[in-house]
Amino acid sequence: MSIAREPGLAPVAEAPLLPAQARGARVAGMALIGLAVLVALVFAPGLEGAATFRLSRPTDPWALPDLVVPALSFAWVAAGVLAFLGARQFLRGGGRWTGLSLGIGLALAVAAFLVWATAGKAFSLTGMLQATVVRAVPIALGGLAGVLSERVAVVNIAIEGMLLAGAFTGALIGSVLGGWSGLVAAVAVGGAFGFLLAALVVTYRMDQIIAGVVINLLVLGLTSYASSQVFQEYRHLNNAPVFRPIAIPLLSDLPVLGPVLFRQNLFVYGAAVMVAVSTWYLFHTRHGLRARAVGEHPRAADTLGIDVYRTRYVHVTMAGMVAGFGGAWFTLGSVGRFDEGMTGGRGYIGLAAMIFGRWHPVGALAAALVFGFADSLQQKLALLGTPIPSEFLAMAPYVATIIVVAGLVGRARPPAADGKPYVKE
Amino acid sequence: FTACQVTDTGGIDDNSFNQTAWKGVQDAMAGLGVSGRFLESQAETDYEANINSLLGGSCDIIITVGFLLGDATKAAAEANPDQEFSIVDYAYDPPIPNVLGQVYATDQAAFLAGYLAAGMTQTGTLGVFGGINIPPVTIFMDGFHRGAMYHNAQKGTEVMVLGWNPDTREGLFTNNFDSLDDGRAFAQNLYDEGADIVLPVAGPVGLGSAALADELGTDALKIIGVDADLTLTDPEKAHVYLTSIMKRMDATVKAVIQAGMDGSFEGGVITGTIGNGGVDIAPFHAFEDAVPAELKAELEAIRQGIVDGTIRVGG
Amino acid sequence: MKVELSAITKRFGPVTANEDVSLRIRPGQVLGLLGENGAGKSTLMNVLCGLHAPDAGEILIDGRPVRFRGPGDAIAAGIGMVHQHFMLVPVFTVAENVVLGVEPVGRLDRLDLPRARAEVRRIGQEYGLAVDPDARIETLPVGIQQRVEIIKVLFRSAQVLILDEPTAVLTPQEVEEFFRIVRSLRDAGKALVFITHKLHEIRAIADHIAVLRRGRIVGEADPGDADPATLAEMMVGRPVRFEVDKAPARPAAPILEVEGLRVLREGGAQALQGIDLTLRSGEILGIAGVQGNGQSALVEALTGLAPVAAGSVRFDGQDITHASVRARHRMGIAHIPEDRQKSGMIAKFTVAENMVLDSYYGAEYGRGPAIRWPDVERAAARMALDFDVRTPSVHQPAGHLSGGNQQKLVVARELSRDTRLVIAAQPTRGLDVGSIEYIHKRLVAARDEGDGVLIVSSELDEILGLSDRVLVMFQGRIVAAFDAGDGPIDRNAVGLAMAGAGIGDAA
Amino acid sequence: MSEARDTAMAALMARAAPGRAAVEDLVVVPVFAVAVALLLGALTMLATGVDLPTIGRSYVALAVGSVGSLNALSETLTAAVPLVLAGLGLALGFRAGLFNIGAEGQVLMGGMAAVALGIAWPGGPALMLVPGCLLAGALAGALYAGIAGWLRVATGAHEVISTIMLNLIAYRLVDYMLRQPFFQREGRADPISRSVPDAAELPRLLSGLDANLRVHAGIFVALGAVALAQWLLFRTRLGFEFRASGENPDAARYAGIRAGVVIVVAMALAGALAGLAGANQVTGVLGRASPGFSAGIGFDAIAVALLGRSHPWGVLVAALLFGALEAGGRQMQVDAGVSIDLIAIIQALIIVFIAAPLLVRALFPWGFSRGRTGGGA
Ligand SMILES: Nc1ncnc2c1ncn2[C@@H]1O[C@H](COP(=O)(O)OP(=O)(O)OP(=O)(O)O)[C@@H](O)[C@H]1O
Ligand SMILES: Nc1ncnc2c1ncn2[C@@H]1O[C@H](COP(=O)(O)OP(=O)(O)OP(=O)(O)O)[C@@H](O)[C@H]1O
Ligand SMILES: [Mg+2]
Ligand SMILES: [Mg+2]
Repeated sequence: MSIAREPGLAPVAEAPLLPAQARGARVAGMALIGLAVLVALVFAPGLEGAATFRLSRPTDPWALPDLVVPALSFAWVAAGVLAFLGARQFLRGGGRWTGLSLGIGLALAVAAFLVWATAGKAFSLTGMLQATVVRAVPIALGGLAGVLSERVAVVNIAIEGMLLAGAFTGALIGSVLGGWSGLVAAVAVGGAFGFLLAALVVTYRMDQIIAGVVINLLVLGLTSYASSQVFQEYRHLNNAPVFRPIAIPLLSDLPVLGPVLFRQNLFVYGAAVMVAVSTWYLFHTRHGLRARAVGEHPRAADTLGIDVYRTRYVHVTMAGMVAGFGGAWFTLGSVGRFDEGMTGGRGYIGLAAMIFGRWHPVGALAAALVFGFADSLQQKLALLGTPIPSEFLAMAPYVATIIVVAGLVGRARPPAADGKPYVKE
Repeated sequence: FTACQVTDTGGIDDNSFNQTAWKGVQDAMAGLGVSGRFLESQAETDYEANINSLLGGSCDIIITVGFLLGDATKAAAEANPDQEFSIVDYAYDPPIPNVLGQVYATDQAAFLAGYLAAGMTQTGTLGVFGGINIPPVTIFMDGFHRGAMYHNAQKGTEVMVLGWNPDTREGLFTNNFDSLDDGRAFAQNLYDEGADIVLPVAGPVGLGSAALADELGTDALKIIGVDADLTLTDPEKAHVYLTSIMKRMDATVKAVIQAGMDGSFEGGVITGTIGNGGVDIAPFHAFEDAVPAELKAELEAIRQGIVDGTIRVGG
Repeated sequence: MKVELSAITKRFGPVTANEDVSLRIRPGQVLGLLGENGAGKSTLMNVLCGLHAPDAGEILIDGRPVRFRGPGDAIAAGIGMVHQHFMLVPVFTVAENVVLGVEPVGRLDRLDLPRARAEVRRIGQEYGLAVDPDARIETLPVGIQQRVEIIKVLFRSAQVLILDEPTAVLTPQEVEEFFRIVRSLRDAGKALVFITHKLHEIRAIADHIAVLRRGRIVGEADPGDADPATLAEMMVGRPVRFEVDKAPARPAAPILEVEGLRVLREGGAQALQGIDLTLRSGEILGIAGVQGNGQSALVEALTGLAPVAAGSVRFDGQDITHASVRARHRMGIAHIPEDRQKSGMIAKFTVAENMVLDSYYGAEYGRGPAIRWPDVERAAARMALDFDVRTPSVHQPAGHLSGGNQQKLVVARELSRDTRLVIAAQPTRGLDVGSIEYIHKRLVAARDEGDGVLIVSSELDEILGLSDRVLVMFQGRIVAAFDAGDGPIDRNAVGLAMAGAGIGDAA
Repeated sequence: MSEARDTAMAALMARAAPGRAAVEDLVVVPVFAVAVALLLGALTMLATGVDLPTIGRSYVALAVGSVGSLNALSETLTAAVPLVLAGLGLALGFRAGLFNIGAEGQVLMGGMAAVALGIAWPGGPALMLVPGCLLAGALAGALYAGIAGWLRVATGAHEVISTIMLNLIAYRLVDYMLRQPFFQREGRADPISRSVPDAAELPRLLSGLDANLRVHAGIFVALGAVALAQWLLFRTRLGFEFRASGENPDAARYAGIRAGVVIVVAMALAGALAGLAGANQVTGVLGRASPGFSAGIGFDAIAVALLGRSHPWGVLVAALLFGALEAGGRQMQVDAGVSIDLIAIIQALIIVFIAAPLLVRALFPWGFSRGRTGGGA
């Protein structure tokens, strides 16, 4: 007897698409064609002149000339490419190209929109990118805090509260003892709230989402109470120094990249380092492996002698410290003083960045940058005087987040044990 | 005599009108010997309840702050005709006999500030942004813009004002009154586009802009404050404020309390103008020497013009 | 290394899982631990490997008492366990799983994966356990996953290996292969504990046998002088019948006709590559095959849970290829799902709610939008009595029932409806002989009432004992067919087909 | 035989009385929780330099302001009504396994729709306008929440993200709408809507006694919604489907319950209730819309739903507690000058202790029967 295989096992490429897949591909195709039509019919008509994007300040060592884009031609080219991508998607189905096509398509549409809005005018592209990075910092750090705790399967709704606690502590201690002390204290207090979250959910088995919501309420109450009871009377307790930008020699002189990446303050570099370190930690080290095991299959980790509870405590506390650092950005890295509720929901957006970034530090950073971009974009558009009401421009980052999450990410997979309490036998 | 204040949701320490009005009460406490207290509103649903809890004789005058309390104040005033009320930033038409509205011709002061800024800019570009696109905010932006344009017309300059287009009535708005970080980011945005003087019209948000100016240095960026003289209410950053567009709510509030004590209280409207000192620009403080004498003289002339009506700041 | 359990007692609240249990485990020997479900086998071994602390008694290693504060201590002492439910992280690679907890590291805590891979290969060669160290666990068949579990234990230089029901998921050929591994480990001087409730296996491999019932040791024996009937009686406490009692089938008209059925996995690969089969009313059709060869996809396609990419499914002549799950329920298709905990019931719902999980919408439970709970509860009580589901009350959360009773609950729910076709996936997995006997009887009864019955099981004995016809699935297609009408089916031939051989013989 | 069977049936169907443990969870834990939260609140005040007499005065004020007078009760109820409604919506979602953070946005949309109908139909009769405005609010909330439900079903976008974003979008939309001539009150320059016609307002129940008593007919809407939600969740097929999908989506799918339908319907219902809360605020309390009219109800409602353990009657009790704290907190500010932010701290602490019975047991072992410290899995 021999092991016979039927000749011509159907190769993967010819496999008929599942209806859902085919539909997804078609929807993506239609969306792209829709964008093409939008660009062609709404942006292109009556477009005149060129859009000027300033890349350098006159004071920069290597000044680049302005980037001048002929608006009408650009719009037509963009529409053409979009139509091509859409048609391809529609006819051939997508498979793994769907995401890429959609990504390119969205980027093109945004570029076309930007050129349309800027036609005949000018703005500083470098400034916009710099703002993108700056505004991404607290979101990226919030997202990273989310990654660290959800990788050990503790859902962290409390990021917002941890950011706020960090901001408050940074302002208070920073005012009294100076910036560095403020920073250390902010990290410590963030860590303390992380520890509290861990204690509530690990030791006292409180529902993870309730625990997070409650910590947010608690921190909001405590900081608002303290600031109205204390800061109002003692102003000098709410006047912290701000960490100034540090120009990295040579690199900071690069055109565009220099100001965007290498002329930033401690928090930007800190966020970059933390993302890099935690990526290394989670995916290349022994303790990272153990942490991920705890998030995926805590019982397995337990049977191998890994202390699930301790691992959760440690990582959620670390997450709190990262969020505390991110919170300090609001005060020590930006405006030097605390104001009630000043994090303004950035922690929740960080949570979104974490999911959008697929529970990966780099993903969370990328998502935060998308958000920061949409944010700085709307500010530029408001300056350029587009006919769009300012309220709608202000929605841009949120709408962008929804579109990206719906269109590009879809059903991302969280760590298998995420949100589930682990009960030792 | 007891004066009671109800804040809007901004809270008593908003570095803006609630705080300025409270300063008026405090001045009255110090100067007139009255006692005063305040109630903070957490949410709009609190307004009515807060006013109600002050009724019943414990307060001789109730001062409500902000146009958002307009409805609640009216309802309470009509239900309690013997209680004296005064509301900041709001006027009733027709007037209510027991409510005195306090409103301000802010654009007059903003006009001066616009002219000053146009005279001071090195880059030929000014920036302005607001909290939300609503008239109490945009009136500053309008006045500022017209003041700068007046400078252009008078002196042949080509100063640009970024962030507000008085024709389309669209511009740069943070859409909130509490994110200090937005204040910084929006000022940075304007600075990137060349502005070296920025007017943030968004309450405490402007403190974030001041932090940026502090960091960049006042050669690169100066800030114009709103509502109060920010060199006094934000002493830590006093050096970044070129001037402030003041709504002297403290003065009008104190005057209203005085009237209540004298028995001269009467319902209606008082309007703060340049003429009666209800609005003005603040002294230049740190920039006293930097502002050329010639410019100071021109500002004085414009002030006169506004008072006697030869210069119209309105649209 | 000699390990001794001395007078171990372990309680979970009111349940006493182990009482006064003493056992000796010797190097170079396989100790067979036998017992029905819930006898306390896993608990006892969990105590030994440090997962549970005993309430009384102690563990002695080479005569000295030890206390384990956690599994880490037991591992350090050389005790390793392959758990009944695999303890592998599905998204990790083989190498990562093997080293987890005792990772080789370089500088800065860096995980030394090359060394981990080399270790996996080395152990693989030494004991004949070849596995690709870079394969992700979730892509591996269970048989290979089990090897990974064993490598994991060996990597920790365990001297004592505990194997908790290791053969439940293997084909007969794989079991043979597995026994070879066990023997080579024994010959290498390891001490092994082999847990099972399958009598022939324990007699084939064990050097010594201990039987647990209700948490106590009820007897010990040598494989040579213990006959199956005695062992079974020791286990259950009463005489047991091994054969399924059934009359010859009287097949009628086809109830289920499947043609050219194709189903895709996520990512586009084909889980089913064109299945044709016909099932008649009044017969039991068994689908044999090693897990992961498309049986689950077949069941999902037949029950409407997975979309069909090509081909057709006809039920009683009617095309149901794209009918919804609910529509199929209404037509009289019953489905006993493979994993009762995950998809068969809702642990927090009461027994009553679970009993109507897929029939709550029926007119018998109320009109309009409302459900009449008293009617539901009465029906649930009736089903519980009819199917011997042991529960104190229908208001009890189903999660509190024992495993066997949970499965009986699912069977009761599915078979109590007006059924015409019963699809049963792994209907007796993990159950003891008593429960198995009962569920088999029920399935045969369904057949005798004229239902078509499709049974999918990786338990070959179950397939052979129950089925009137047997189809063997391999890599998404049917590779062999056997008919019990022609005389007893050759166990060996089925086993070979399951391994992919003998496709030429397919009928 | 049949008789034996009947007894067996009866035994199976009999209900056990709630055990001591259940009573402890329902009564002892909350009492401890409130007491400890108040104690910690006092410590917070001490830490910020408030003296003891003031602390005493503030707690007296808290009690008096929440239940101490007719006016206090009226304020408590007024504050509780929208929390009940929005909290019920969230509870329904939680039961169906959806973590909807979007109540705030749904409240806003519901309120705006109610105002819009009122403005559009100024002459309408009260019999039509009152239910009409409430219905419009519910519908708008349902549609707005439906977006998140639909996105989840069609694209897999996680509802936590989409509802957070929809909240932020709703704020801007309200800002924008209030600037449009249709909404904006004539003669007003600030973002405030026209008043809804009197006929559209929920009647105030006790205004005959005292014009300042704000409690309005919305409490009947809220009570009706509690009863309806209770019935829906535990007595109907739809509720069964919600709960099944929430507890075990896999088993629900195997049982033929369509997850997509459940998600969209549950989201829409949740949105309808939140929208009703918004409509209730504009027609019962404010009489108009303005940018901040939602007043964070949507976020407080999350806490209320969680505190009420996603159980309709629990939500009612939790909302009353929150309403009482809010009304009492106001009095605290008036009488003792203590910042109302303290109330937020006390609220959070109460939730901590109620949601973590193990913590309360650990702190006060003598309050409970022995031997149950293990808790459930
Ligand atoms: N963590 C636990 N909590 C409560 N009871 C438990 C726990 N683990 C096991 N038990 C109970 O202990 C008893 C013994 O269970 P155990 O798992 O050891 O049985 P087993 O012999 O391995 O059965 P099976 O053949 O089903 O694997 C059972 O009654 C079981 O319900
Ligand atoms: N988590 C739990 N909470 C309460 N009771 C439980 C729990 N788990 C198991 N039990 C009870 O413990 C008893 C033993 O359960 P177990 O699963 O061991 O039964 P079993 O002997 O294995 O039965 P079967 O052979 O049917 O699997 C049952 O009566 C069950 O109701
Ligand atoms: Mg069992
Ligand atoms: Mg077991």
